[in-house]
Amino acid sequence: MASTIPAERGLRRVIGDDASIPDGEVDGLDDEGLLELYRSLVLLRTYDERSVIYHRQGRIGTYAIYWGHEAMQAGSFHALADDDWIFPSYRESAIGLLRGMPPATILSWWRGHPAGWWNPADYNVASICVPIATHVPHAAGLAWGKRLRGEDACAIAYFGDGATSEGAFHEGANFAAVMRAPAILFCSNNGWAISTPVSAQTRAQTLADKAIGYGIPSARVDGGDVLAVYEATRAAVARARAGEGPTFIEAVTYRAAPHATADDPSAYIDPERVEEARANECLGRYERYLRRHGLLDAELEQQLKAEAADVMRAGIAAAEAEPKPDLGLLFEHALVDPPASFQTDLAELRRILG
Amino acid sequence: MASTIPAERGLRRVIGDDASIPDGEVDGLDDEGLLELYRSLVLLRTYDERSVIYHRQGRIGTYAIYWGHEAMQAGSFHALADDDWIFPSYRESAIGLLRGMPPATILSWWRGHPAGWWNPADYNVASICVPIATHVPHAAGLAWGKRLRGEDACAIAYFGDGATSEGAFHEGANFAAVMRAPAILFCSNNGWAISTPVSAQTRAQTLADKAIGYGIPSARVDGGDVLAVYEATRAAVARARAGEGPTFIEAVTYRAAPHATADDPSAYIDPERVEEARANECLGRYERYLRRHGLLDAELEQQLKAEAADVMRAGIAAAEAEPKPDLGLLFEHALVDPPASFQTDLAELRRILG
Amino acid sequence: MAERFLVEAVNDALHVEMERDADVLLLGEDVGRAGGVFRATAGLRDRFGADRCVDTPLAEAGILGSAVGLCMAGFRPVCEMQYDAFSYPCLDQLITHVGRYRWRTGGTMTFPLTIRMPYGGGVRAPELHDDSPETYYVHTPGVKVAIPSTPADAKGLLAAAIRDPDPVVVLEPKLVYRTERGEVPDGEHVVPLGKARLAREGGDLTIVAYGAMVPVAERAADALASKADIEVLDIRSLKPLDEEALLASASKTGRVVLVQEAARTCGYAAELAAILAEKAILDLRGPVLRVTGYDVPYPYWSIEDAYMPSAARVVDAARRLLAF
Amino acid sequence: MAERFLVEAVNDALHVEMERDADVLLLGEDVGRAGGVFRATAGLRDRFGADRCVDTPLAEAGILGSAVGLCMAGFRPVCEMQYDAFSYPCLDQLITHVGRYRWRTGGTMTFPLTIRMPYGGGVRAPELHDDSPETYYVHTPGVKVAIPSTPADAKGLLAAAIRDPDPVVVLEPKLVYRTERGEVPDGEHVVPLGKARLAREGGDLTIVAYGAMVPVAERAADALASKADIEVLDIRSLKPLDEEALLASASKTGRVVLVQEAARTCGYAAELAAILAEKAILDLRGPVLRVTGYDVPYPYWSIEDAYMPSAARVVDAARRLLAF
Ligand SMILES: Cc1ncc(C[n+]2csc(CCOP(=O)(O)OP(=O)(O)O)c2C)c(N)n1
Ligand SMILES: Cc1ncc(C[n+]2csc(CCOP(=O)(O)OP(=O)(O)O)c2C)c(N)n1
Ligand SMILES: [Mg+2]
Ligand SMILES: [Mg+2]
Repeated sequence: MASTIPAERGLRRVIGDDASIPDGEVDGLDDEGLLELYRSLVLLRTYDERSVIYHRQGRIGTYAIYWGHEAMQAGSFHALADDDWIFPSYRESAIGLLRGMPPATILSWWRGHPAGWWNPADYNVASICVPIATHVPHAAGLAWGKRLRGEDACAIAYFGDGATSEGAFHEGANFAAVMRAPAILFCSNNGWAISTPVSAQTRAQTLADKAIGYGIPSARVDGGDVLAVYEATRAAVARARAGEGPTFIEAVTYRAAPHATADDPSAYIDPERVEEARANECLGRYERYLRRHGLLDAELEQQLKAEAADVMRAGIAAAEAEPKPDLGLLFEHALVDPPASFQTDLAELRRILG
Repeated sequence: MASTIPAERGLRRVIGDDASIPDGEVDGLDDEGLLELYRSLVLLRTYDERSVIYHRQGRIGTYAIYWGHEAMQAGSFHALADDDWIFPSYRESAIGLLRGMPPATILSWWRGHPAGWWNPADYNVASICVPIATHVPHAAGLAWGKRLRGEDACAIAYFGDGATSEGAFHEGANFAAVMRAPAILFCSNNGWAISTPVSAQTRAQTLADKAIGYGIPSARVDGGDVLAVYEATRAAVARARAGEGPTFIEAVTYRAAPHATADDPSAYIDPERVEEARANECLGRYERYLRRHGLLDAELEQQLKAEAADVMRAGIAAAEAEPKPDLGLLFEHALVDPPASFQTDLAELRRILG
Repeated sequence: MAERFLVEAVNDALHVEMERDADVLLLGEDVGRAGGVFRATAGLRDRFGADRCVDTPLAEAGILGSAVGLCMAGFRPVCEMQYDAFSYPCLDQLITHVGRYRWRTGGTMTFPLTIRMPYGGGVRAPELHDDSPETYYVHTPGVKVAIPSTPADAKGLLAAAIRDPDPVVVLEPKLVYRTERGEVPDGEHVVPLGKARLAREGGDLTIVAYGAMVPVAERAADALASKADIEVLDIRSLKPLDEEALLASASKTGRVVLVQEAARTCGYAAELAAILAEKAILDLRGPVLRVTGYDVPYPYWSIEDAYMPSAARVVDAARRLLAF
Repeated sequence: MAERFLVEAVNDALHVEMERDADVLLLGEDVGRAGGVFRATAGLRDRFGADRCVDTPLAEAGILGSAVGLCMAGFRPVCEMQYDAFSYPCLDQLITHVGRYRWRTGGTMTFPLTIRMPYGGGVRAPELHDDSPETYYVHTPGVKVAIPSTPADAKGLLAAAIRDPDPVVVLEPKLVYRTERGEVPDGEHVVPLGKARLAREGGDLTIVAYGAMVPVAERAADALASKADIEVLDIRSLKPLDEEALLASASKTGRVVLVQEAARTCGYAAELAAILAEKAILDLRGPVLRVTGYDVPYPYWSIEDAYMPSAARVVDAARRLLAF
C-alpha cells in the first residue's frame, strides 16, 4: 500500500524577492517559454483591467474580477498540452484567451450575448461554470473518459476556496480519485468566498489537507508566483499522464480586488492585507524576475502591453459589432430535436413583438 | 495554530484474543457497567436475529440486518449521556431500544405501520434516516444548536463507509467542524455499501483520513471490540463537552450478513472473510472477555438471552396487536396547519372506499 | 408606515422578527459580514451578533440540513439561498427531510424553518441568476410557498413564514427589489399565508399572477383599460392557495389569463389551470390561457426581455380571450 | 419475440444497446457486481467489463456530474439512480448542467446521456423508496422524460433514450417490474419518444395515464365496461408530449380523467389539464378530473394502498364525469 502523501505545509516558491530569497530553478521553460508565460500574464491582466473599465462604461455587465489571480491561471495553463481540457469557473472566464479564443467571445459572454457561446471542443475549454464546484465532477468525468479511451489528455478544474465546502467538490474529487482520472484539481485560494473568509469556510489547516481524504497527493504553492504554479502543475500533469490519477493543487493568494464589479468589499476585507497583496502582485513579481534574468526590458514590456491593449480594443469593438441577437435564438440549441411547440411559441412571439 | 491530528493507522483494541493479545484497560465502566453493555449487546443481537425470522415469516417487511454491528452501536451508545442526541441510519434502526424505546415501535417501523413513528425528543433519538448521509448535517445542526443554547448535550450521527462519498456527509462534517459543534461522526465501516466494496468507494487509506480535511481529530477502532468503541466514543464525547468540537470515529468490521433481507450477497462477497468475521463476531468476543474476567457465566448468559427473547416476543405481539391504521392518517402530521383540501380529499376517499 | 423598497421591507421584517423572537436565527452565504449580496440582511449581524446572523460555509445542502437540526434544538432558522438557481443543491434536503420530518415524527415535532431567496429574471445577470424555481418547491409535500409582489407583502409574508410552525419557502422577486416601493407598516406586520390579494378589481377578465409578474399584469390591465375591465389577482401564497379567491374571480369574469415567469411545463400556472378546468368549467367563457416563460434554459440576458412574459404578451392573450 | 417481465425488458434493452454501440457505458450504485438491486443490470458487467458497467461511489451528483464529463469525452452514459427518492441529490446537476450544457455551447456539443431509475409506490418498502418524481424532471428545460408501462415499451423507450442525442430521463414503474409481462421484440427495438400509445379505444371517456397507472386505468375501464366505452391513453413520453393524441382523444370523447401517482400540486396531470383547458375547451363536455396522489409525504406502507390512485377512485371520477 502506498503511503498517503501528507499535504505540504509551506508554500512552494520559485521566484525570489530580489533580496534575501534567491530565485529558484524551474524545469521545462526555456527563455522563449518564460517570455510566453509573461505574454500570457500580460494578456490576462490587460483583459481584466480593461473589463473593469468596460463595465464602468456600461459596455459589459457584472464582471468577476480576477486581478492578482493571473499567475495561478497562466502558470497552470502553461503546464498543459493543447489536448488537455480546462474547466474554468467564472473566475477564469478569460483563460480561453490563452488557447486562442477571441477576446470578443469572452466579452460577449459578459455582455449576455450568445456570441459568448463556444464549442468546448474547439479549444478544449469547457463552458464557464457559474454554480460553484459543480464542474469538478465534469472534469473528473472527462478525464476518466480520456483514460478509458486510452488518450493522453488530462483535465484541470479551477475552483475557489469556498468551493471546497460544496458537496459537488467532494463527489467530484472522490470520483476523480476512484476512477484514477488524469485530473488536476486546482484550488485558487484567494482567502475569500465573496465576504466569507477561508477561516469561516473550514477548520482544516490547509485546503490541501482535503486531498488526504481522497487519497490523492497535493501541493501548496504561492499563487502569486507564476513559476511555482507552473512547476506544481507540471508535476501534476506528469502524474496524470503516467496513469497515477489526480492531484490537488492549492495556490494561495489574497484577493486584492472586489469579488466582482457588483461587490463592495470595504465592509469585510482587511485593507492592509489588500495593500500588501497589491504591492506584491504577481505580474510585477514576474517582471522583476525576468529583468533580473535579463529577459525583459522596458521596451519589450511596453511593446507587449501595447499589443495586449490593441487586442482588447479590437476585442471590445468586435463584441460591440455583434448584431443584436435574434429572439429566435431563445428556442435554439437546448435540444437537438426540439418539440413542435417551440415553433408555435416563436411564431406567436414574433407576431406579438411585431 | 494547533497541528492537524493525523488519523491513526492501527485499529484500537481493548479486548484481547484469549491467546497472545492480552485484554487492555477501559476507563469509566465498573462491573455493573460492563454487564450493562453486555445486556445491550444481547438485546440488539436478539432484536436483529428475531427480525430476520419475522421477516421470513412475513411479519415485518424488508429489514436492514445489523448482525455483527452491535458492538459499534452499543459501545458508542454507552459513552453517551441521556441528553445526548442520536441520529441513526437504517442500520441502527433498533438503537432506540437502548434508550427504552419499545421494540414494538421499531418493529412497527419495519412493518410500515405508523406506530413506528416516534417523537425524537422523547428519546433524544432522531428518526431513522433512509437517504444515505443526509442526517449528518442534521446532527451538526442539532449539536451546533445545543452549543448556542449553552447546553451540555452532544450529538452522534451513525453512517456507513459508503456514506462518506455523499456530498451530504461532506457538507455536514464541514458544518460540524466550522461551527465547533459537539458532534461525533461515527462511521460504521463494514467494508461494503450493498455490493460495492470500500476499495471502490475511496482511494483514501482509511476513512478516518477524511477527518483531516475538516480539521477534526479522528480515531480508528476495531468495530468488533465493544470496549474499544466505547473508549473512543468516550474520548470524543469528552472533547465535545469541553467545547473542542466534533470527532470522527471509524469503526471497522466486515459485513457478515446480507445488506438487508432483500439482498443476496453471494454474487459479490468474499465467503472466507464472512466466515472469519462470523467466527470473530462481537458478541462472542465480549462474552469471552467477560468470562475471562469472571463477570459472566452460562447461567447469567442464558438468563439475559431469555429475557431479551421475551422482550422480543412481547414486542412483536404488541406490534401485531396494533390496529390497522385509519387512512385518515394519510392527511395528518405533515403540516401543523393543513389546507382545507385535505378534508375534501379525505371525505372523497372515504366515500369511495365505502 | 414608511415608504420602502421591496428589499428594504425584507430587511425590516428580519429585524422585527429577530427582535421579537430570540429563537429566530439567520444563516446563509454572505448574510453576515456583507449583509447579503442584495443587502437584504444588512445590519443584522451588528444588531444580533454573529451567532444569530451566521455566515455559513458555501454549501446549500449543509445550510438547509443543519437548519433541520437547529429546529430540533428549538430554533426557528431562516435560511438564505443566495440566488434561485443556487438553491438547487438544497432540493434533496428539502424533499427528503424538510417536507417530511414533522410527518415522520407523527406530528410531534415542528420544523418552523424558513427558506428565502431572490428569484427571477430580467436583471442582466450571468447565467443561473435568473431562475423561477417555484415548481420544485410547490410540488414538494410538507412545505408552503409564498411569493410577494409588494413591499408590504414582502414584509408581511416573510413574517408569517418565520412565525409559521411549518416550513415555508419565500421567493422574493429580485427584479423589483429596488423598483417596487410602497408603504410598509412599521413594527410587527403579518400577512397570513393562504390569502390572495385582489390587486385590481374588474369584471371582464382576470389576470392571475404573482411576484414580478404582478406589475406586468397591471401594465397589461392598464393597456387594456379602454377595451375591458381587467381584474388582477395576486396569488402571493402559492401553497396553501386561496382557491376561493381564484374561483370567485373566474366565476365573476369567466375569462382567465395566467402569468408565470417559469418554464411552462408543470409550472404553477398549470396547477391553476387544472383547478379551473376541474372546478370552474361551467364559468369559463373561453380557454384558460397561460403566458409563461418557455420550455428552454433561461436565455443570455441580451435577449432575456423576449423570454420574460411581457405586458404585450399578456395583452395579446387577453385580447384573444376577449374575442373568443 | 419473447415473453418478458418489464424489468427483464430493461435488461434486454441495455444488453442490445451496449452491444450495438461501444460508447454506451452504464454507471451507478451496485449496477455491476450485484447487477442492480432489481437486477435490471444483471449480466452486463460480465459481458461488457467493469469499465463499461461501473459500480460507482455512493454519490448521485457525482454520477450525473461525471456523466456530463463522459459525454464531453464522446461517451453515451446511462446513469442508474437506485431509487426515485435517491435521485434528488442529482437534481442540481440535472437542472444547472444536464438541461443547459448543449444550449450553453450554442448547440455545438451534444449530451446524449440517459438517466434511468425505478419509481413509484405500492411495493411495501420503507420510506423514500416510493416517490414519483416526474415533475422535477419534466419541469426542467433541456431534458426529455419517458415512462413506460409495458415490457415492450420499457425496452423500446429505453433504447430510444440511449440513442437520443439529448438527455432523457426514463422512470420505470417498479411496482410492475415483475408483474407486467408481455411480448418484447428481440434484438433492436426502438419506440420513438413523443408518441403516446392508445392502450384501449373507446368513445365515451378518456383515461389518460402513464407508468404503473396504466394498468389501474385499464382495470377502471374494465369495471366501467357495462356503462361506458372507455378509451385509455398511455402518454408514455411525457416530454416531448404527443399533444395531438391527447387532443384527438379529448375531442373524440369530450371527457377526460387524468391519473397520476405523484402528489397533486404541479403534477404532470396539471400540465395535461392546462393543455386541455387551453386547447380543448370547446370539446370538453365536463370538467377535467384528476385522480392523483395527495399533497402529503408518501405514507407508511401499511396504508399506501389508500394513497395510491386505485381503480375505484378512477371509476368514481369517471362516473361523476359521465353523469355531469
Ligand atoms: C452553488 C452556488 N452557490 C452560491 C453561489 C454564489 N456565489 C458566487 S461566487 C461565490 C463565492 C465563491 O467563493 P470561492 O469558491 O472562494 O471562489 P472565488 O469567487 O473566491 O474565486 C458565491 C457564494 C454560486 N455561484 N453557486
Ligand atoms: C441517497 C441514497 N442513495 C442510495 C441509497 C440506496 N442505498 C441504501 S443502503 C446503500 C449502501 C449504503 O452503504 P454504507 O453507507 O456503507 O452503509 P451500510 O449499508 O453498509 O451500513 C445504498 C446505496 C440510499 N438509501 N440513499
Ligand atoms: Mg475564494
Ligand atoms: Mg457499509
